Amino acid sequence: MSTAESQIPAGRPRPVRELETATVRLAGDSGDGMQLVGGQLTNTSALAGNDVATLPDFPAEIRAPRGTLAGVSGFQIHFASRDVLTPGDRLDALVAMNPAALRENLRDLEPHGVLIVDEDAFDAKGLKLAHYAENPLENGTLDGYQLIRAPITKLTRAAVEETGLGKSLSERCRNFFALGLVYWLYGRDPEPTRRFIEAKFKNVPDVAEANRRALEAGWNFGETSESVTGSYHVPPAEMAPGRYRNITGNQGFAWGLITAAKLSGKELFYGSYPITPASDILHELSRHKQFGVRTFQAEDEIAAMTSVIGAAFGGAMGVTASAGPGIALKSEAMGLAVMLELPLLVLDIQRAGPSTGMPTKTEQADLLQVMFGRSGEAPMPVLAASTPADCFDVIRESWRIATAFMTPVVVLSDAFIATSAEPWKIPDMESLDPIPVSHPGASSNGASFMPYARDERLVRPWALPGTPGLMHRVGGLEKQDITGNVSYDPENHNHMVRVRARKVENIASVIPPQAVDGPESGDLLVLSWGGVYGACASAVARVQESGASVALANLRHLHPMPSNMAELLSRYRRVLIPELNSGQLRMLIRSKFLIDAVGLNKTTGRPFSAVEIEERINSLII
Amino acid sequence: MSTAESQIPAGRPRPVRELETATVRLAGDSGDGMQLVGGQLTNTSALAGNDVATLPDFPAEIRAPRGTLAGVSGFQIHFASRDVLTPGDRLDALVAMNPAALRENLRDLEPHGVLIVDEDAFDAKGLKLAHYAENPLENGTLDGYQLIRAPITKLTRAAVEETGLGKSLSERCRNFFALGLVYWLYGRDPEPTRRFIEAKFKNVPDVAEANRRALEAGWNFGETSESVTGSYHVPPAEMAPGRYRNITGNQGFAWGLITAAKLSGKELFYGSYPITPASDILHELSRHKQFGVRTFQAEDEIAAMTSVIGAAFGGAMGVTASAGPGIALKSEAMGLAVMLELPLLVLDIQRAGPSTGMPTKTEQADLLQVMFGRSGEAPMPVLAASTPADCFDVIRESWRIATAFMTPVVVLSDAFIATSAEPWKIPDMESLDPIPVSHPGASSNGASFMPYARDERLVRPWALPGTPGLMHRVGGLEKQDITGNVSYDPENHNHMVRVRARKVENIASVIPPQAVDGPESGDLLVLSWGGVYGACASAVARVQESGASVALANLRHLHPMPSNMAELLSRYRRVLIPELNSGQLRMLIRSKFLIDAVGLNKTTGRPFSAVEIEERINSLII
Amino acid sequence: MASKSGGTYSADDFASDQDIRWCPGCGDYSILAQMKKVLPDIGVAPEKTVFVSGIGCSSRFPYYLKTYGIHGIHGRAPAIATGLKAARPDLSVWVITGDGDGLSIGGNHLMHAIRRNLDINIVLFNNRIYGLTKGQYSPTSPPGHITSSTPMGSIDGPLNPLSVAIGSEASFVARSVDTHTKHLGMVLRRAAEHKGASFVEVYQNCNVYNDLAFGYAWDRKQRPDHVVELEHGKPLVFGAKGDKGIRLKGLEPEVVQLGNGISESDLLVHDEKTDEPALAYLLSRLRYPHFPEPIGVLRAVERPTYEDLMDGQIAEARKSRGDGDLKALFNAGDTWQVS
Amino acid sequence: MASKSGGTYSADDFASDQDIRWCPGCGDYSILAQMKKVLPDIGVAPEKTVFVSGIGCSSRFPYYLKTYGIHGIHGRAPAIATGLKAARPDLSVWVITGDGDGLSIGGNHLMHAIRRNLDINIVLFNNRIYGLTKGQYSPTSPPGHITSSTPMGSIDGPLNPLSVAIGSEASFVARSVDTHTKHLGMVLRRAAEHKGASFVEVYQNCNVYNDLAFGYAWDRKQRPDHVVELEHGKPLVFGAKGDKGIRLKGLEPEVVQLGNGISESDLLVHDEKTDEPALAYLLSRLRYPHFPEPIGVLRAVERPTYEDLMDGQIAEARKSRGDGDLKALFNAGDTWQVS
Ligand SMILES: Cc1ncc(C[n+]2csc(CCOP(=O)(O)OP(=O)(O)O)c2C)c(N)n1
Ligand SMILES: Cc1ncc(C[n+]2csc(CCOP(=O)(O)OP(=O)(O)O)c2C)c(N)n1
Ligand code: SF4
Ligand code: SF4
Ligand SMILES: [Mg+2]
Ligand SMILES: [Mg+2]
Repeated sequence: MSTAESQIPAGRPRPVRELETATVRLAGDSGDGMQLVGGQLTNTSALAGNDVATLPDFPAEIRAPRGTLAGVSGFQIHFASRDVLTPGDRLDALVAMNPAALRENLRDLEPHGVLIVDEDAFDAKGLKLAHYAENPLENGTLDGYQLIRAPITKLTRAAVEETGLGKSLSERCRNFFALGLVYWLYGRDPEPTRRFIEAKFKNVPDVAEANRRALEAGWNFGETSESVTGSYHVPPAEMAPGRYRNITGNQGFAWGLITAAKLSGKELFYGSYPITPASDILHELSRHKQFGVRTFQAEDEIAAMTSVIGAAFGGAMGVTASAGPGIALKSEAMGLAVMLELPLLVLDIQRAGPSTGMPTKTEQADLLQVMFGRSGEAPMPVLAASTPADCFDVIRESWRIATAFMTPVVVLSDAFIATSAEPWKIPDMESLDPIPVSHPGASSNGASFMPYARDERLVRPWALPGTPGLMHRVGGLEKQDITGNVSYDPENHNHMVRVRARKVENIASVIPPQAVDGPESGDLLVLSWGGVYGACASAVARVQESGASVALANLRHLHPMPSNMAELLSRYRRVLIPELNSGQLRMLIRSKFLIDAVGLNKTTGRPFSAVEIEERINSLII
Repeated sequence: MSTAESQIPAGRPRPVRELETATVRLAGDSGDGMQLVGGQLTNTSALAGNDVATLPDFPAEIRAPRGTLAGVSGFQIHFASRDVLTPGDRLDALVAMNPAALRENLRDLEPHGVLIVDEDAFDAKGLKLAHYAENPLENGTLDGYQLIRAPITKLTRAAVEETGLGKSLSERCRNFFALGLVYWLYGRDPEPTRRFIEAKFKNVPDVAEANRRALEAGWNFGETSESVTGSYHVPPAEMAPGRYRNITGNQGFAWGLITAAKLSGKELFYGSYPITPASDILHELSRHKQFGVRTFQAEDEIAAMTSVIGAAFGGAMGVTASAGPGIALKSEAMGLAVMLELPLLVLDIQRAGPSTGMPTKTEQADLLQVMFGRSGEAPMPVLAASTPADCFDVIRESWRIATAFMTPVVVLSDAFIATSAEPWKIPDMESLDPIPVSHPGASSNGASFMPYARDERLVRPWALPGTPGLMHRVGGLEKQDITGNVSYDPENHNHMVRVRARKVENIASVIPPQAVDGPESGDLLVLSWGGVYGACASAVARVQESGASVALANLRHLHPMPSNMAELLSRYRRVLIPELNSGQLRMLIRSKFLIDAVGLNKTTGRPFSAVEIEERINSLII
Repeated sequence: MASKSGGTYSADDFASDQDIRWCPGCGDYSILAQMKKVLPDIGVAPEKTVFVSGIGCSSRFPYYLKTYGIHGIHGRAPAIATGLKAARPDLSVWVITGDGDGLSIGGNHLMHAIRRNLDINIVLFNNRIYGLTKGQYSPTSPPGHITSSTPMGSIDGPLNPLSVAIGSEASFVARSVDTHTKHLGMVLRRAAEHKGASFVEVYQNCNVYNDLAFGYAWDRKQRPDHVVELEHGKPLVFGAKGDKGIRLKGLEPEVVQLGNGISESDLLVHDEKTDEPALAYLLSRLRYPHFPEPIGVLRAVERPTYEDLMDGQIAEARKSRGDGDLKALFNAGDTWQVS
Repeated sequence: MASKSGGTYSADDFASDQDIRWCPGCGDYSILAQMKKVLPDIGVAPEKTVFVSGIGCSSRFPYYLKTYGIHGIHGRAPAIATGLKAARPDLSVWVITGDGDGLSIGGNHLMHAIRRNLDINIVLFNNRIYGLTKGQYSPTSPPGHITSSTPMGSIDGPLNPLSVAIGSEASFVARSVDTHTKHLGMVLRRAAEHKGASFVEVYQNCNVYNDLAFGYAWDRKQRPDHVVELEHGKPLVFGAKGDKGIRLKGLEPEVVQLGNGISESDLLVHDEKTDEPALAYLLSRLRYPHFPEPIGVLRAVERPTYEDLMDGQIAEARKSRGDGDLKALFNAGDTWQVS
């Protein structure tokens, strides 16, 4: 096939501006394939050595009619020559494939920002669907921006004409035209995307050819069109040496599970019921059966949870995942898991609630549900992942805790980190500690086995069916200490309630003390957890540059908390807890430590921007 | 038939000791009918003008083999000439129908207390089943008590012989023999029990006759046996004038629901799935269809909860009830109810958990579950009943809140108050305020109806199917303010999350300020909720008599809390929160008010005794 | 079905103002169109009609009708409808569900609503896929079906919605096809007219995640040879030329060519009303490609509805005990006076 | 059924040390006794056997067997067993459930476990009542049944466990009676031997809350006239004198007196192995008092088990892609080196 050199004209000189960072959003109809080309821009930017963070933003699960506001799908990417922690606050460049996309996204574009539109899409119908009384391309609304009017539809059709594709199929290539133009604008190498196109459409060569041509046509338009006044260069970022790839949070969970299973010598049993935004974990795992992964699409979340309990009793690494509504359904069975004291993982990919809420939008409002959403006193450890790459790591730590303490563990993620991507330094297996798991061996001395005898950490043995002499029955009724027989003895129950709680508290003795980033003591501690970490870290970094005495602690262990928390919190005049909820961690911190922690809370279904955090910090330290 | 006079010999004089209060426990095998005669003793004591409180204590749902420790069933009653708030701490008299009953209950008997045993039951088999190496009646174990060895089995058989009942049926009358003896001991009139026997066994006259004879034989044994050294008299208590009856908590709930439905002009739809200890509410309601009560035994708790949502949408008074495990299953649907903003009640009769736990035992460990056990931010009002009679009242208040604020409401009870009985002053309907409920009327002006338009309290209208012009759709997806249409708008979601929370907070404006019993300020405030109230009140009364500056606040409104709470709590040096859990209300109070409230916590499946509370209070004020 | 209100309505009277959010070409559109056509014929006022659904593409249905509606939670529509109908027997209640909503998470509620025989109309849109969550296999997906959650093919034995309904003691069971508009309209009308729980399976094309899953029935050219339209009292004849039929050999159905010796009188004759549903069950087992698949009403028998029996007990209680009187209730049994 | 361990065991090898908590006279005792008798014959080692149950009197069963066991939560036993069997195909897994546990709250899991056809043995103790919660009606209680929750009689149309199982595509369906010990033992053995999901309904007497609900089958005197014992390939003959039989008129079964013209050759002949379960379904509809109720194996056909298909896909994946290699997984697709 043709190479970049031969196809793309050298072109006349154009000013190339050097930037430290750029934030670009590709927006169009959900049918326009914005997520696809967004992924490509992410890859090539990473390959160019930038650090990147992305924010896919698609409409609710269901497809809306073409061209409507409800149907707008966006993909935002932030790439820079320095450490990137968020998908970016304001846009340096926006691509709007139709009027609806323009209306929905223009508000986020910086003044004088680059605005690329497909002018062909701004016809009467398109304008009407976007509720535009008059054409914004004509009435001066866009004067404040570097407007690039590209006849994307026409030029794409022309470019792919020779491939003989039908009209509608040709128009499906518009996204690659737009991508080509963006590539020119930021000096990206189109080669990897050419390879991608080839691989993806290998069964439909004409479609592959068409997309390739569209990509080049877009590039050429940038090269030649007068309306494109120049291009940009974002130099590579400083990153730790090693081999990198992009990873999303859900991918991190899936790969983390496969890795943890291997490190613990266990077979992974994943029982789950599809739900946005957790389904992709099931999809990813089901593709890797060569690892012995057993994926079970259950009839509902209750079956998913209880199947995992059965698998765990059988000795497998039992894992389930869902979003808030599904976790609610699992809660009774989670209580059984607490009673049985079996190791297993429950992953909660939080989404905007309550109830069905806004299924594709992000939120952190399940923390109290996973802490307390069970009948009786049923303590469970809770951990939270903070970034897509962290999703990979937190799984190993969670499984280590589950097996070391014979307890179900909840791991929290959210729609934002689950679906967004960042560069991930590929670990070499040698660097990953094994996860030791042991089971009592066969017993022949006839003495009956004591399934609820405990070691000094209060942990009971994990005896597996198939082991002679260890036959035992477990169940949800209160059980006698040590023997595990059903018991209604008042003192025994009182004892067992406390033992189950103390066992979970004991986990604090093996987790690292909470670290802080910034001064050891000072005016303000920002306490972050989960997906808000990135925005908090950027904000804290900025105010630190301006000399403020502000530190950041990112809490991975929500229950039990690291043993130094009380002491740590006492070292700062104030504590700020930004959360995408109404103050759930704040309420735990206040009751545990009796400090008047303040919150920054929003529930818009969107992540925090660094600026929002920064403003709140400043309001507290001045 | 024979009357008391003719049958029961006047008897030779015996010392009659006057007592202010007495606590008696009838214990036997679950097959021995202890609960039945316990109920009779409760009634006759109440009829004699005593104040009473009871504590039925039966084994886990399932029947254990006769004579075993697991099969022991007990019924405790505390009657007094003064205000009675608990079923009593230590026993003044114990009836043990077999060795197992003796072993399980002796520990609670006061030194020198009266101990009645059926000596016939202390045979080799019975002793073995109770794990008695030797016969406690013989080996001096019981020297410290007033032992009354009654050959209950033999004497009962003899007494009923003439009725020609078979051996096993005759022995079924042993419980009435024991009751007769207790009646003699406390000078109770057997007449009401005779009437009861007649009514209950009217279809089996010989059985009725046999039980009547057994009752009298018991009485006669007291009258004549040398081993019975005397009897007791507990004078009537001071009670507000009026007509009284005994009521259990579950009966209070059931009758409260029928009453609230009537007062609000609604039809009661009760959808529930059987579970201990909530089932009796379903049983009771299903007996009163003449009130238009619609009881639906659902296929599971999820169906029960969602059926109630359907009924509420249809305009009925929708109510469901369960215990902890069932409430966990309802949690997803409770989230939907929050989103739909429909008035309905969810009753949680708490039992010992986690998981299946100890189904017949009491606990208060579902508070945090009902507060937070839903996905997303899903606030629901929570109220708790404190005594059996209070169960009747709290329902009206809860339904008033539900309808006035268009919100689902959780009402907490527990196995203790649900199954125990106390005298209840029968209200006259005129004294009960109506519960006004309004629905928007038909609209013909074609303007589309706004189901989520709100009044100044943020309450939306309750428009009923069948009303022309008000057709609208509700659902679990986030909805646009006012129109109720599906909306993914970020600011709208942020707004709606806050509106739903503020609406629930607004309830605080209509509930009475928290009252205290005792000094307006002082050393210690005891903060009680639910079933612990009785023990707390007795304990506080005692320490108050000894002049301590201790007050009691019994919190009925757990969410939102009365508006004066902060100020009230600040008036005491310390706050003690006794709970049958690991400190659930305490954690809410600490986080809300940042005060170092201390707890008294146990999870034995049994209620607190006043002494336990009193000791803790003393440890805090000295 | 709730009592007719006498008023006469047009399809537009049942159209809501919400813009529709299904993919272009989705079979849901034509089911919606037929429903709007049929509702006026049924003659129940829009305000007396309630559509209840779960979660799924299909479950968006209620938003598009100008009646009362509940877009519930996943799988629970039959239970929501049970409470609504039991509390408000005067309403005409429809349940809209999907093969995932109704047979996966909601299978138990479906079974119990059917056996209780409330007078509700349950329409299950079967597209053999989870549409809303972007294409995982469903309980009706064929074995080996390759989807996002089964890249090597589904290993679950599928359920047959009609067999499940019959196994749940359904009093009305029917099937139709989204594109077979006239027939679909007829079936929906029959379902509405039936007093009792009506279960209707509609073959619905998900052109995005499972296109032509029922192509043989969806495509009007193939349909005649792969579908047999049931009519009460009529022999089972099918085929473009109406020259094929179904004959019973003992309990074994077989396809026969009419002519040379074989006449319609040899064919299995349909009967909606047998006491025992053996025939309906047997028909539900006829599957493509070996047999033409039956559409139309497989079974329609009368038995008392749940809400009528409930009303009956309430009436009986009032008759025998008089209207509920709280004073009497509170004072029953042992009471005592304190003065 | 899991592979035989070769060892030979006695009933005592399967008896646990827990004292039994059922009411004296409960039918559960005799089912337990038969199970202990049968387990040694099956020849699976106690440590290779797992009993999984839900909640109910019946669900206490696992405590009384010296095998591995899970006393789960209400209704979820089939799902727990699914995870256990899918993760550990080498184990012999039994599910013990009741008419409430298995058909009320757990109906959906039961249906899906059956259609997935895991090689597990499901035994449903049907006493037509909720025993453990003290006697509310269950989904199998007859209409009008008076219980603590239905003082005026149940208004729900009951479910037929066998029809539900067949409607859920069961590969093995059988029925027996607690007191018919030999027969019960035979049926349990057949269930264990079947490779696939075996569903067994056992009529179990709750002498406390629903005594003699199945008296006609429970009482050895009445049994012969009200029960027909199915045998593969044999005509349906019953009656104390073996002089009655079941004949088919079209799809309508009828009871006939043998003799004067009617011989066994006229009778319906049982076949466990028909491709389509029409016969099994029809048999499941024979109900007292009009018909003798069939006991024994109604249906036993082979189809691939869920766990075998799962193992197959894993093996195939390993064959085509090689054993899972994390390095390869992580480095697939676009990667870049930072040095
Ligand atoms: C409790 C819960 N679990 C899972 C989901 C995710 N979910 C929504 S719809 C659906 C399946 C829909 O399939 P189907 O009923 O066939 O409807 P279709 O979209 O195909 O019309 C799932 C799994 C949810 N919304 N709620
Ligand atoms: C989630 C939940 N809901 C309800 C219950 C109460 N419950 C325990 S067993 C049971 C019914 C048992 O009936 P069945 O399965 O027929 O067993 P049986 O006692 O008759 O053998 C119920 C409703 C429970 N334990 N858990
Ligand atoms: S995904 Fe399928 S079922 Fe859903 S709207 Fe689109 S085409 Fe219809
Ligand atoms: S209640 Fe019935 S089923 Fe339960 S143990 Fe007693 S007799 Fe058996
Ligand atoms: Mg579907
Ligand atoms: Mg039962």
